[in-house]
Amino acid sequence: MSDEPHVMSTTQRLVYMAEQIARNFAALGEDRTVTALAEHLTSYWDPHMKDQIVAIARDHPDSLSPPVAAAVARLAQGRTPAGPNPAQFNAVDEVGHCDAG
Amino acid sequence: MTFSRETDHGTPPAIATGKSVTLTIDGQSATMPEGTSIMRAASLTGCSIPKLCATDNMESFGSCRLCLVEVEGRAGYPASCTTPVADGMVVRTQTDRLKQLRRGVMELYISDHPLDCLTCAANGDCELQDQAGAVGLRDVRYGYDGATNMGQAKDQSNPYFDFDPSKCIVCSRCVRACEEVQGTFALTIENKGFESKVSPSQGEDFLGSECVSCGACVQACPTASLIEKKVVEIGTPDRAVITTCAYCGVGCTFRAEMRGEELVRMVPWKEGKANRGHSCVKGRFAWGYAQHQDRILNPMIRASVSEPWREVSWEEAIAHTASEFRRIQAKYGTRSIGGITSSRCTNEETFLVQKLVRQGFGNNNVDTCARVCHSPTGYGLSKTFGTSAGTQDFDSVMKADVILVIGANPTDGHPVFASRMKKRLRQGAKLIVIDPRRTDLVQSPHVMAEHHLPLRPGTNVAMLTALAHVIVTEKLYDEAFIRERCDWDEFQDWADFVSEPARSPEAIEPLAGVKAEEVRAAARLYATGGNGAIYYGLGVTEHSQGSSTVMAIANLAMATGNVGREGVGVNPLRGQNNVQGACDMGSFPHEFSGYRHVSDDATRGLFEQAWGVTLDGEPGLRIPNMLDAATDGRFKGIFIQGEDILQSDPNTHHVAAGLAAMECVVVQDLFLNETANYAHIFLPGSTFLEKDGTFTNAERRIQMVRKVMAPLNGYADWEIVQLVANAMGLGWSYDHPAQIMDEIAALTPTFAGVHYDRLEAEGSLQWPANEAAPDGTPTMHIGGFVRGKGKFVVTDYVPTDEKTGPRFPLLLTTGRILSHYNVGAQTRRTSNTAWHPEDRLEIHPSDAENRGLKDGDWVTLRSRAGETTLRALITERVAPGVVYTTFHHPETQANVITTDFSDWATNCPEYKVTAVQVSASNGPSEWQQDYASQARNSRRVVPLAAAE
Amino acid sequence: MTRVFISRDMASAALGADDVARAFAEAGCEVVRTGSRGLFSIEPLVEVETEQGRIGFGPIAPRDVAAVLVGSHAQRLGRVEELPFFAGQQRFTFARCGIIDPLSLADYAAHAGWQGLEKARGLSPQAVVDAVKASGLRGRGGAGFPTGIKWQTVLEAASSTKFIVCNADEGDSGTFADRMLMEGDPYCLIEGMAIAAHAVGAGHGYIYIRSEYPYAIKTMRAAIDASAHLIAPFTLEVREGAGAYVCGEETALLDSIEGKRGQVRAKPPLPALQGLFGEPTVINNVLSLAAVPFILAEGANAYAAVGFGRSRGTMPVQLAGNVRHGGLYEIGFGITLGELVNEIGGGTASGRPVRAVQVGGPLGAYFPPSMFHLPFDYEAFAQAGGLIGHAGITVFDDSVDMAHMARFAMEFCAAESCGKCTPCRIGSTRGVEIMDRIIGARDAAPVTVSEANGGYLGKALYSRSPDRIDVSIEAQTSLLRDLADTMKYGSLCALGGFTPYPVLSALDYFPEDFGAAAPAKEAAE
Amino acid sequence: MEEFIGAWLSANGAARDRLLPLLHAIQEEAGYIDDALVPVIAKALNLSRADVHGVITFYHDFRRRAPGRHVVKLCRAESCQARGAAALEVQAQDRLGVAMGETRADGQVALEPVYCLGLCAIGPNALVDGRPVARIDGAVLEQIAVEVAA
Repeated sequence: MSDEPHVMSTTQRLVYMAEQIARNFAALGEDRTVTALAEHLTSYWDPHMKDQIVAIARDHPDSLSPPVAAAVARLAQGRTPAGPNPAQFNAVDEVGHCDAG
Repeated sequence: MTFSRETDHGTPPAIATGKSVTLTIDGQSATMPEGTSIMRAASLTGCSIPKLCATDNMESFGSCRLCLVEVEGRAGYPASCTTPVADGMVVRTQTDRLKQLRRGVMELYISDHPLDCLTCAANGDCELQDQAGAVGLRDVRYGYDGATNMGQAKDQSNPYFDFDPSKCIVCSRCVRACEEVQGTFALTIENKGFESKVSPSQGEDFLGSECVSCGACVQACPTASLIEKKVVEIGTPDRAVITTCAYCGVGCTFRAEMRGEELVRMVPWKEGKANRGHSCVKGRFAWGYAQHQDRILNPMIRASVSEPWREVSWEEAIAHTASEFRRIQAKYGTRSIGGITSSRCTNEETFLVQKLVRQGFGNNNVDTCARVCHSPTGYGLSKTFGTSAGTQDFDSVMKADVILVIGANPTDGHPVFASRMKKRLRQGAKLIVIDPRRTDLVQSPHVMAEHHLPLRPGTNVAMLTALAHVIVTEKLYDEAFIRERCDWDEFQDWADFVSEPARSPEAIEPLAGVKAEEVRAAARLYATGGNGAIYYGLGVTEHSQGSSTVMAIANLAMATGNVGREGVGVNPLRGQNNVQGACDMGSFPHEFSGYRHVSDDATRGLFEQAWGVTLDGEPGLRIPNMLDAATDGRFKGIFIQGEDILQSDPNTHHVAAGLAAMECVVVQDLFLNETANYAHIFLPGSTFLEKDGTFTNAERRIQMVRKVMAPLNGYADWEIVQLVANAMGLGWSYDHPAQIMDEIAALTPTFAGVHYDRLEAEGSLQWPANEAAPDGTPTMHIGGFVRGKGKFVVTDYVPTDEKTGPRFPLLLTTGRILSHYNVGAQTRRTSNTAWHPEDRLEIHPSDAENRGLKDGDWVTLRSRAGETTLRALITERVAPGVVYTTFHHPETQANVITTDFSDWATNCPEYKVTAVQVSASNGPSEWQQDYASQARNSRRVVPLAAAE
Repeated sequence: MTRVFISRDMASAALGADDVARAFAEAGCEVVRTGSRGLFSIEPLVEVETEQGRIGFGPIAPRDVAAVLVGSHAQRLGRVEELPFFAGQQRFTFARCGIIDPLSLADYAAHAGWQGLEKARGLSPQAVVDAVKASGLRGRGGAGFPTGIKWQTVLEAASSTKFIVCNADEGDSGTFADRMLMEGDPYCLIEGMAIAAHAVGAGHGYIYIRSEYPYAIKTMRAAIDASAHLIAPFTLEVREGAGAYVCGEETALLDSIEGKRGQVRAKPPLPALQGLFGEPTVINNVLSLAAVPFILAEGANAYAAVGFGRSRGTMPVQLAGNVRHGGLYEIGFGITLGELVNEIGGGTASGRPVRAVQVGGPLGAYFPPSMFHLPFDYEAFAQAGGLIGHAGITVFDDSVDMAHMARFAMEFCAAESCGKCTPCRIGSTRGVEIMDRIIGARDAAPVTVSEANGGYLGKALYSRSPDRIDVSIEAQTSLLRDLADTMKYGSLCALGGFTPYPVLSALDYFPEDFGAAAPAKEAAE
Repeated sequence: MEEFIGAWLSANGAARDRLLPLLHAIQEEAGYIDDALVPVIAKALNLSRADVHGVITFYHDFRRRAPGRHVVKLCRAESCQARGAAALEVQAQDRLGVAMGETRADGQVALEPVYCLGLCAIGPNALVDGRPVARIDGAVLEQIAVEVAA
């Protein structure tokens, strides 16, 4: 790590976070690391973050270590890109909906 | 409730032996536990024996000689406070002879006491006055021409209370309170005989003495010798309301003593189960912020942060808030806004904020300040034990034999609990302290740690694993416990892991900087010294391996069988008054109240049914991720209740950039805090004195907060959240927080039995309180772990990426000080600044010398994240290579320095490890200057009248 | 070479014994420094070893060396033990004092030393305690509590740590027996403590000696060092007091050893159960512990055979003050006060009539000669409104002003009060003030600050101008009695509780000194 | 003095019950116990400053200021009074030019009360710079006065 001030981009941070989690699971051995990491990302990451890490894995596969890449691959199975969910938003009653306007 | 003094039985309850004795007191038969004093027995029987030196939160002393009684068959007149009851004893407490003796003693007292009762501040609330009446003293035949101790100068140095030695009766209650209750030993009696005088430290004034201003002496004083300045100013109270302190996670119960609508004083309540009648300088005295002129009482809005604030009506402010959030969501999507709940607000308020986010915002973007303190506790204890909370009640410490304190400084951070811990240590329990700093617990009057392991910041996991290495390799573990309570295979995996030579104390000695032999000795003591209790704080959690450290602690406790009974356990010392509650209430983006994951369909279904909406099954954003998303343009609005993330969260530049990128920042707070500099809407908050609700302390104890005065801002915080919710169309209709608690109980299995009527009746409840545990749960995991089998988790030491190097050779760690609380928003607005007017950088003499620094010099503190300036305090409390500061003052901007490295599992910031350089300086940094000017600019307010 | 024996006792030294010893040494004699025989009118005493035994000469000055050595000196006393003052004594405890070199282990052993300890070590702890019980030994510090019962309590207390504490804070004026024993026969005390340690299972002991006794401190320390191997594994150390009379009270003494202000503790808990550092503790006076080796060596019966009523054994009585033959006189209980003062003590040193004697130190009662029939016995003295205390008898001639002595009793209490309990803390000062009013009225001159109190205490005592209270002798005397009642029954310890003894006894027996015919003995209970 | 305290403690141990012995040692070394040493003592014995201050002020022996070059401790107790100590006290104050309980302005001599030296049959008694003197009358007082004038 250099001594320069570091400001991470969101992408860098997500990669950093995933790698950091993986390093903390590393003592479990690679298989269990992949499982644990995938579970962790599923449980604690917001959908957009998940989408982002999946996109990173797709676009920049070299930026992820093998266990992280494997875990993200597992995460990617069965995920559809998330976005605004108007139906859910509109589930709030009319007054709220009007207010938002 | 009307004003009446708390009943004082004179002496504490006897130490339980299970035996009881029957005696006769004034003709009445009474059966009492063996060891009870005659005085207490009489009081419990309804006979009131005069007394002055006795009070039931201290050991009997026997000095005032007013409580003499007659015991059949015994010569003389034994003091009832020091004489235990005996079977068949016949006691008379009211005879002519006793009256004569008591009058004789009282006559002596009054011969050396001013006769200015009518103008005395304690008139009507003075035990000496009461007792003089009770013994029927009518005349002082000694006259008043003799020697006296009157006419001595008053000591008014303490900002909160006065000491008038002229009114002192030398009962030593203050001295004993300082010793027995507080454990500071700041007071003594100077000289002897007639010249005996209460003396703070070496006969100096209170402020300059060792006194920590806990108020125990003032509470103990039976005259006006030690009296609160507020009583002098306002008069004696005429009513009292029981409520819970809003400072740290100890959760002290207080009597808020009022005169009319004015708060006269806060007196710790003896029945309070968390504090047992004790207090600290914050809860006892530092409540003046509630009336501080800086409080914002009108809502304000502005279009941009460069504009001055415009005061508006509540209606306008609420409508604007709702419309902004809806506008942003319509434009940027459902997940573009979120909220932050406050650990300082009540359970009910916190519950409402997360409900607002989940039900109203339609996402899970809710987080809480626990993110930056105890989120690793939640994660770690949940994984290992199955519950995101400490295992014990505070009383448990009195049964501990070995106390292991890791990364906590309770005498500053949790002073009331520290006093109990110190009491236990004085009774002979052994202490191990793992901390880079030489905290007061390591050595202070009458306390001496058996082992202090001054490890290098960032090596907690290595250290705890080394302790485990000793316990496993020396076979000090509790095999029966592990086989019965834990998963044996997991234990074996863990045991194999910790047994590797690389994890031995010898192997980590160069890394942690602690002598291996000391580590081994500490491990042996913890494993074999009887009941072992672990207490930890933010020095555990605020690391890149915070969660691992918590799990490593849990591993140690399980391996040694120190879980599931009194006197043992794993106990996080929670930072804020309601950080436990805020977490319990579903403030985290991945879970509902009661720690149930949002992806769990059954739980979600329960809430969906109750709230009439479909809920998001995906976790939301954590605070740092919200800020990232904001910087990326995907997160545009936030509702922040009672938290100052700009000052308290790490890497201020990152926080500021995130906030600046948002379109609507709503801050609800008492004051225009630092975060409000980036806000568009300000909703004035209410203090804990102005609302009803509950707080949950570090021992999972749910306690009542009661409104003692009307909110100056017009609404309690829960009402404000409800207004916002309803403006967003949620149709809430809570009339009282009790209804919110009913909803919490209905939706949260661990809270199923928690209702206001029970809290009123029982004072408090410790969750889980439900059908399985109708009276609550003081000690958890009795008989079995909540998750089933206790889980050993392998915790590998992964060094932080924040590393020292040539440019940043020192490690900065941060903490707090007794007189201040967190970012200081409250305490800085009280006279507590008398003790700590500024943050100082503690630096070891050798590091200071290398840099040519003298004590008090201004220094620049620089990290990779930023720089700030503050003054140096040269001390051997910190080891060479380590510097330390507090973060109570916004001027210091300590978090400009801290980086955004964080815990791998929870993103709890790594506040405790920052590589820094320190150099001489002549003034504030550029950032500090820019910031000060921007803050000034941002705090301009156009008042309501002018705005109209 | 001629062997001479000269006392190294502090009293002898105060009278010039060191110079005398030097002179004999310079004259080529082998000088053996002993303890004091205990008769101060013959000090400095020089005993010359001859074929006829040790021939005493005294008092002797350095210039007398030659005359003594040729045996022609006018103060030739013959064999000291044959002097009437010594011949009538029953020296159980002080048998060796004045005879042996206090620090010579050989001397001690040669004079039956360590026999008691040897016997005790052959017995079970319970058997030792039983022997002490059977001897009838009662606490020689003043309270007269049976020593064996105290030991029994400590023996039965369940703790792995127990202490033996010797109370050598002998602060009572008129007493010096503890000092003499520690300076003259320190191993006797050490042996007694070692026996106590064996009896109750204690590992460590303290001897708390007042700082006013520098000689005793030095001697005891040297003796402990020299005998450590003989009492091991039991260990001992000396703690030096610091000028607080109240530390003679056992609980204050314990606090003082613990490094605290010497304030009195409330009892219970008894020190026997929760004493030093909260552990079971035997705390006994020097004379109690020093009596034990005799009891073990000679048998309980030998000790119990002497005495009177429930007061068994001997008491080293100390004759002090204005007395012709002042010194230490060890005798079985039962001897009368009059015999002690007039026959043994020889009346006053001034030659004037005896007017009063104070028995038992500053907290003891003053008795007139009309009470000289009292037998020396705990119960008899208690019944007469007094106490034996540490068996010091201070003799006053007819020049004494008993009102002044009553005032002094209050003043002493005020100076030494620990300040804990109110009757003593405030009462003693008020007592001085009352006495000043009485004396002032008696002398028919108003009391002024300068006149009544030039001294250091006076400054504290008068800070405000007189007020309207009844200052007549009658009113003040009645107030004095009420105050004495409050102090006696209200005080936490004997300092405040017993100060009324000298005050009321002075008032009752010598009313004429209090200005008026005070009502005869009515409030004294 | 701090070095002295450190050395004393390493030789004698640093438990609380060493407080009185330590105070005696300091006073013997320095003549008195300076208030400035209290924090050092307190820290060394793990006590509060208040604890130490309370102990120092309780005991008559401990001085907080430098004593006179000579100290005469004159017994005021009953046995000495029975032998004329009260009159001697007045004489001594006169002859030494200092009130009881005080140190003479020139610092040459302090006259302190003591209650019993255990020399009760040969009074009035005193300790003159620690040396016992008995049967003090006018002549002996004069010798003492000359001695402490030196």
